[in-house]
Amino acid sequence: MLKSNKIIDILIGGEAGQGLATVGSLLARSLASRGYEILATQTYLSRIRGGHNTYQIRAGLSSPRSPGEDFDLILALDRETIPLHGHRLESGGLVIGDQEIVDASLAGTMAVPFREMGPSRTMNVSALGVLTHVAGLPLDVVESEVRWAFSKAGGKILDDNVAALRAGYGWAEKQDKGRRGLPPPGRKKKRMLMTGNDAIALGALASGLKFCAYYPMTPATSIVLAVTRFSEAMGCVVEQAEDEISAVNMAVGASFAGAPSLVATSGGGFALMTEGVSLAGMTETPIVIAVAQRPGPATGLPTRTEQADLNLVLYAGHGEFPRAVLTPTSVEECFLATKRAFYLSEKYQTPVFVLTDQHLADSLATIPPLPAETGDAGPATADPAEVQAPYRRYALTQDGISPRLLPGFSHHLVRADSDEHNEEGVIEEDPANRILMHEKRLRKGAGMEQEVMEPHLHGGEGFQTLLVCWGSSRGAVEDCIDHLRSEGIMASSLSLPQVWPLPKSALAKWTQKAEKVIFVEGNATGQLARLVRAETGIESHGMITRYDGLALTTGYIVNALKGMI
Amino acid sequence: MLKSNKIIDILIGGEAGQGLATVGSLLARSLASRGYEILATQTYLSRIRGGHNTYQIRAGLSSPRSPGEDFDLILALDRETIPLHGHRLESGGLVIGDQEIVDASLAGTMAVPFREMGPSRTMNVSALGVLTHVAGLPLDVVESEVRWAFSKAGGKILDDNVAALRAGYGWAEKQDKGRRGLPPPGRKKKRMLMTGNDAIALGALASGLKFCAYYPMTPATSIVLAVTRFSEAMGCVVEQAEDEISAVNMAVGASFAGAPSLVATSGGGFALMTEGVSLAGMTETPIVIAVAQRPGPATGLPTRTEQADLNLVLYAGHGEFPRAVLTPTSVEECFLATKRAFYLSEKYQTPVFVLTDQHLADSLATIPPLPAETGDAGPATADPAEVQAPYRRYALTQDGISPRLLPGFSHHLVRADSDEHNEEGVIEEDPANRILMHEKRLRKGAGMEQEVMEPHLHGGEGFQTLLVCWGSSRGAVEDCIDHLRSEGIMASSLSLPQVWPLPKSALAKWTQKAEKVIFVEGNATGQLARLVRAETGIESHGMITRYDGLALTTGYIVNALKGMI
Amino acid sequence: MSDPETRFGKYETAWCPGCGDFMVLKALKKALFEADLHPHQILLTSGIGQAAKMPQYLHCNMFNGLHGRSIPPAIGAKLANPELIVIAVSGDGCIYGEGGNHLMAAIRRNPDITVLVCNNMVYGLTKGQASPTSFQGFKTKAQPRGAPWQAFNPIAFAVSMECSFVARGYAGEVDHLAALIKEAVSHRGLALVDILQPCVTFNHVNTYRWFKERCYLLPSGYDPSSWEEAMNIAREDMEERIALGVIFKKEMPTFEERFPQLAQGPVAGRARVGPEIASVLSEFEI
Amino acid sequence: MSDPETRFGKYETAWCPGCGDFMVLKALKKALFEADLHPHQILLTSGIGQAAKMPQYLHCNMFNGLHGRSIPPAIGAKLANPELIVIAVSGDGCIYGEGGNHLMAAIRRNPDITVLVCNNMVYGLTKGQASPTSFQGFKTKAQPRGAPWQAFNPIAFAVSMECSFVARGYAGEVDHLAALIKEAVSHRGLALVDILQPCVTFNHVNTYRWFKERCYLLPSGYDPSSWEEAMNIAREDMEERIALGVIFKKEMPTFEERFPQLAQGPVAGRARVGPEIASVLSEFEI
Ligand SMILES: Cc1ncc(C[n+]2csc(CCOP(=O)(O)OP(=O)(O)O)c2C)c(N)n1
Ligand SMILES: Cc1ncc(C[n+]2csc(CCOP(=O)(O)OP(=O)(O)O)c2C)c(N)n1
Ligand code: SF4
Ligand code: SF4
Ligand SMILES: [Mg+2]
Ligand SMILES: [Mg+2]
Repeated sequence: MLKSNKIIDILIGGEAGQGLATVGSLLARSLASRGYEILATQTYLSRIRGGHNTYQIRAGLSSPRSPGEDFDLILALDRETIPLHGHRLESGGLVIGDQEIVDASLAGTMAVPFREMGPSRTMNVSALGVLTHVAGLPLDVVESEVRWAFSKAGGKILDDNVAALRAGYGWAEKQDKGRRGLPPPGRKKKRMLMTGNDAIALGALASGLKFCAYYPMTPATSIVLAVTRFSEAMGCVVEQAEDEISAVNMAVGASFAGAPSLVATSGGGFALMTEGVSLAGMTETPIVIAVAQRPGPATGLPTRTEQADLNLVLYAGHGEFPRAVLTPTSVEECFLATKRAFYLSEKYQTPVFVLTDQHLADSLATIPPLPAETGDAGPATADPAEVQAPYRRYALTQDGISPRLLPGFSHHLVRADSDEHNEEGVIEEDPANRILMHEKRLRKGAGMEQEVMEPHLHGGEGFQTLLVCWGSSRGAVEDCIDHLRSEGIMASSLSLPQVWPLPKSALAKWTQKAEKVIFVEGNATGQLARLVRAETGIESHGMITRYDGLALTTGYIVNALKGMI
Repeated sequence: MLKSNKIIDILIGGEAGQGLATVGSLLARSLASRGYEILATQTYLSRIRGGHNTYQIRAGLSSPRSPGEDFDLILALDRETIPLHGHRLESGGLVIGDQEIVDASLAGTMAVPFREMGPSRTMNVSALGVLTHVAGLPLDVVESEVRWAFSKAGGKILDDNVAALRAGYGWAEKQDKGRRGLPPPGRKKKRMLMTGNDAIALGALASGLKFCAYYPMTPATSIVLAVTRFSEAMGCVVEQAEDEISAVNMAVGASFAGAPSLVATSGGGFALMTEGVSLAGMTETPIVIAVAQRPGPATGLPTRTEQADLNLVLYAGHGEFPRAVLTPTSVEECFLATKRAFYLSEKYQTPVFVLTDQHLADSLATIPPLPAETGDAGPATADPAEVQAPYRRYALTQDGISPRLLPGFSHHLVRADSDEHNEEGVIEEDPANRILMHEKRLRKGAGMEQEVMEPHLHGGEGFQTLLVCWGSSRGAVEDCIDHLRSEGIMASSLSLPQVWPLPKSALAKWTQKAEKVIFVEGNATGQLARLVRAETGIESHGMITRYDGLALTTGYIVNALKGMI
Repeated sequence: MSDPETRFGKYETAWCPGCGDFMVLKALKKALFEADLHPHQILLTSGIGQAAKMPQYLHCNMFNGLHGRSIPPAIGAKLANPELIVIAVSGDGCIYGEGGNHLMAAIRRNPDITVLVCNNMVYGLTKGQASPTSFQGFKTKAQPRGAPWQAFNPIAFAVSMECSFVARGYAGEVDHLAALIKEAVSHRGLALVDILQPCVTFNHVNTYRWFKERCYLLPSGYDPSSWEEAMNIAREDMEERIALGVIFKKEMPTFEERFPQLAQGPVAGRARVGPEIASVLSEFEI
Repeated sequence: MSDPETRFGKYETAWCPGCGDFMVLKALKKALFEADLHPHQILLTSGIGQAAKMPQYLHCNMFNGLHGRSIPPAIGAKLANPELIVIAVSGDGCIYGEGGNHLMAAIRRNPDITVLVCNNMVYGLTKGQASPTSFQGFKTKAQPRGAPWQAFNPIAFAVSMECSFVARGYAGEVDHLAALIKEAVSHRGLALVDILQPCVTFNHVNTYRWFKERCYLLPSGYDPSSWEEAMNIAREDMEERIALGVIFKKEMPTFEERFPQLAQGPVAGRARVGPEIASVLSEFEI
């Protein structure tokens, strides 16, 4: 597979509870603070201890788009790592593990006497020390990350970890296995380091988020944890609800009262929210719903990834009402799409979705600095002084958007109704009124269609094959395009950061230039392909699907394409 | 509009609480027991007293398919009836009302001195007496229905009502307004009289229903009331749950334990069940879910009709799993489709839907006698003696169907899991296993595709225009076809009693013969049209939609077709 | 605006003549009037049911939500804008049935809202099925052998959870009910008022006469701060006697007070994104 | 099959070493063994969470359902086949949080099932958020200022609702817990056993030591039929003392007994459609 020498791929394997994520994130932070661009991804199981998890880092001089599949360095913290991933070592790569796990006599292995380096609870940090040396990182860069990470614990814990780091580094220095490092980075660019879920939280806060309700659910919980971390600074109320039904209904109530609101969940929790989504649609209450997908049905594979809830999100809630579905394609776009979601939901007074998956949610990446814009990013409310009494919450307008007032902020009364209602929000069962109100709401959908996020074309405008994808798989698809083009195959890709309303004209424009249109999706039935056909009549000539719980990768796609083009 | 002289249309209008439904159903029963074929439909409001409701009866020598729109007889029990419906009187028709409501001097009106006929609480039955005479029904036929209806109350109540009936009849006899009756019926055929919801309940009981859980919700509740009525006789346990989530989860548990199970609800309640639907999909537990649609979003118009939850039912539940969606097109087919639903759900061990709407749910019709077949209509379970231990609940098979055992009936252990699992039902997070299990489940969908209920073609095989519809609108569409053909227009219709799996080959076969394919749907966005395009690429050339809360009628469709063909 | 109906309006309703809900509405208007509250200060939330139509008939802010879900939007709105007087009003099926989990959680949270339950011991709007508070054996079309469950005792439940304010009123005693509601609304913390409300159409057991024969007012010396006393009252057999009044009261910090975010006033309507965003983002710089 | 592990199996688990769930599992096997029950007679239902994995590790019929929904399938299965010994087992978040409404309704119904709650006072599987039983002020990543709610007292709640059998066990007292579970399973009616279960990973407040310092066994003379006594025990401040044992017991008809349909045995697996269908259909003839 295409891999430049300006990229290094590192895999760490181990059990939950062994400090795998600690080593991984410290290494990722160190690489990033040294000036490399990184992308780190995780696979883990639905348990707190034991099992086999991985932490992968790709680092390079330019931003990695998708995780690696073959590794320059493999750190085995458990006995399963080598049997499971050993064959994915690059030639010239290095396997590092405790001397009881790896065979010291083999070339390309480092059998480390971890026991001699300190207590077993700091073994992971000793391993980090070894990696630090082998990956060609300066010890002080990593040491300052370790100090930062353990500063809160302080005292002996801090000292022990620093000592363990140094012991690992010192031991590795003495071996003659060489270093697998990257060329030194150029002048350090300003960067931020965050996960997809962090970026959603920040996008929400930067949009004036004032209320967030949730019920914990992997892989969405960390969105809320990030919001919580800054909630007091940003004046945002966060509440863990008794269940998802309450979460969404609380958020609708808070938004009605004037607080831009977010809920975050995954498939099963979202299923419970669907009646509430319909309520937001009917009462015309803005709300942003972040759905981080994991494989279903039911509990499914709670910690793995899939893109199989597109249909659910598109059609959730009974009855017909307008919505938008944003599907960010990168960590950075998680921020942008979330801002967009708040903009749309407040403007059109309707539910808007940010649909991601575990793969993107947990992806840690370096990204360009996000803009710290201040201002009135929230709802456009009308000026109460200019509104005639009685205030008509659901005034019929040409674009379907009724001037909004907040209850309690003026003498006007704001009346919202889940029944079909008249302009003043009072229940009304008359068929003629129904038509007016139903069409008014649906007109807002037509408005949103005028301002969809455009798809990303990659590979250039000259192509025979067009790969179409959405959400988190963009990186792998674009790396695949680069690989194909390097082999002389004229392929490009179109990645959709918004699937509803569908960017119809862009789809029509690009697909008609293609001899073959192939959809790439992390589900079994090709949900985007069906949506595109339903909406535009555009046919696909092939489908690459994945539904084993793992993310789409460049290698997987290249493989699947064999025989198709 | 096409209307033969072998048909009579009667409309009764009044407030809730005035005994409108009593008069209506007694008249309907009387007409049916006299040997006419009838179809009676209702519109009502979301309140117990007051408001304006209607009860419509179409009776004839052959079975009416859809309700009338112009009336031979209008009975006004309130002051709103005449302003609202007076213009829909056929020429030669008759308006009947209290002398304080109707103007006695007008031709075609009967101003009745109801106050003189008895206490006000029997006024409705006096009105029935008047109707009895005018509609040309023998008094004794109606009187025996009245006696039957009030037999439980007995005593003075019974006597008062019989007296009121006779008083009304006697008074009408003395007027010289003529009678609007039908030709006498021929030899009386064996008939049953029931609503769509009754037919669903009977279909379930005839399929061996043993457990039913629900939370009350209009217009689905009467399914459960009918089941309840016969539950002891049929050995079926019925329980009103604390909420819809519990209802569906109880039913899944009961079905797992070996009781064929039903839940019944409407859009908002169904939205709450969607996580449970996914659970049934994952655990491969048979369950039949009756969804009687009403207009949304949210509470919407709780007592009116719509066909806007097709998308919801098609895609409800997170993750991908097989399902079937039956959409009966008549009262009789409610029975057949429900039987089919149990057959499919037990055979394929997956959730199956019976999707109707308020219009069909409340339609009261005469139908040919339903077969009282006895036998083992329930689940095909394996013979425990022939199953090897350990029993593999999710054994991988070619058709995806694993032999099913019931817990507690043998020494085999039955283990069902909402997590992804191995063949024995134990949680398993391995990607390779995931692929096997996911594909196994999806294969069952392929099986169901081989045995879909075929669409009904009406109007003959030679046509230029094809109207495509689903569910309750069939009657109106077919009457429309007859009307068009009577005017020399070559149109036929295709009505789908099952929309998922979609009857692709029938759709392809008939649509390709048409110059124009027009979808007729009781929603705003054309949900079936989109489904058909997504699945088959078949384009529609037009759409007739209705979303004002009322049922599609022949007149509405004929009107909408103007300019289209 | 010198009387409740002028201030809070008079609407046509969709209730049956004689329904207890009329009297609850009257008491509610009276209570709000006497508490010197004005329409724009008040937010009524409700679920779906006959009682849940109440906000439709009262001139104030309204959020008429989903069946079973009157409380979550009330809490959401209160957290967004603690200056609103928030009152959730719905039926027994709505609050004790479909929405039971929200009531449980709300009592534990103790937001400063009022919850009015029009308890007619039946599902009215859906035509008379048994509700959680229907007596065991109560016969309906759906329960021809009678409700198979123990009736829910909301007072004992709320007192056992140390709900901040627990009261019982009766639609037939409008003035007493109005006083109760007024006290509930002024109380700081979650105030639950279970209101016995005859349903003349579907409940022919618990009728006006039935209530009249059993209801009594708690004596003026009654001390609602005693948990044991309150529990004794709560556990009186309703077939025998039914106490009306404030049964239990406990002062506690409100939920909103626990959020420093709310110390400077409502988050609703606040200037949206302040300069703090820069320092938040800077935490992610590397 | 002369010991619990031979009869009910020994599986590898996904729990943390030292987790209280191991001891609950041990006690459960022992109880079932001593009650002379065999795997095929038993149905364990569960929700989702660490405790909810329990049925995965016990050789018997299993229905591992959705988070919060261990009780409804248990009731459904029991109504379909009352001969099954049905036990729902799940965590505090699952049964008192997401599933609170089902517990409320189940207590009122009184089906003959056992509900075991592994109460670690925290959400384990989702990595340590506060649960309904977390003490007010309990700090987590999600609640950095501490849980803002009053802790849920499941014992007081259940006793106030006159739940047929209410007990509290402790994972650290396996034999006592096994005896409790055995008694709960043999009890006719809904038996709730709240099991204090240390979570060594996410709950560093309510530790083995913490429980050990506070737990005491109810004296042998204790009479669980006294509601007042039970309520006194239920209301003891857990920071001070925590009673273990059967706290309340009340004999009542079970839910299943109220269904004449079940008099001739399970409806599950019964010959499907009998000749009765003809007379049912004939009611619609006209
Ligand atoms: C999710 C959902 N389930 C069911 C319904 C149907 N429904 C409307 S009102 C109601 C019960 C009303 O009973 P209660 O809350 O006691 O109010 P009442 O009418 O007696 O005042 C039900 C079940 C609904 N609207 N939404
Ligand atoms: C509908 C739904 N919401 C949320 C989750 C995520 N979830 C899984 S387990 C759990 C909490 C577990 O806590 P508890 O029930 O106390 O069990 P424990 O892990 O502590 O034993 C949650 C929130 C889910 N699986 N489904
Ligand atoms: S049905 Fe009962 S609760 Fe509803 S309005 Fe009529 S009397 Fe009141
Ligand atoms: S996280 Fe806690 S409850 Fe879960 S297995 Fe570990 S110790 Fe047990
Ligand atoms: Mg009620
Ligand atoms: Mg727990």
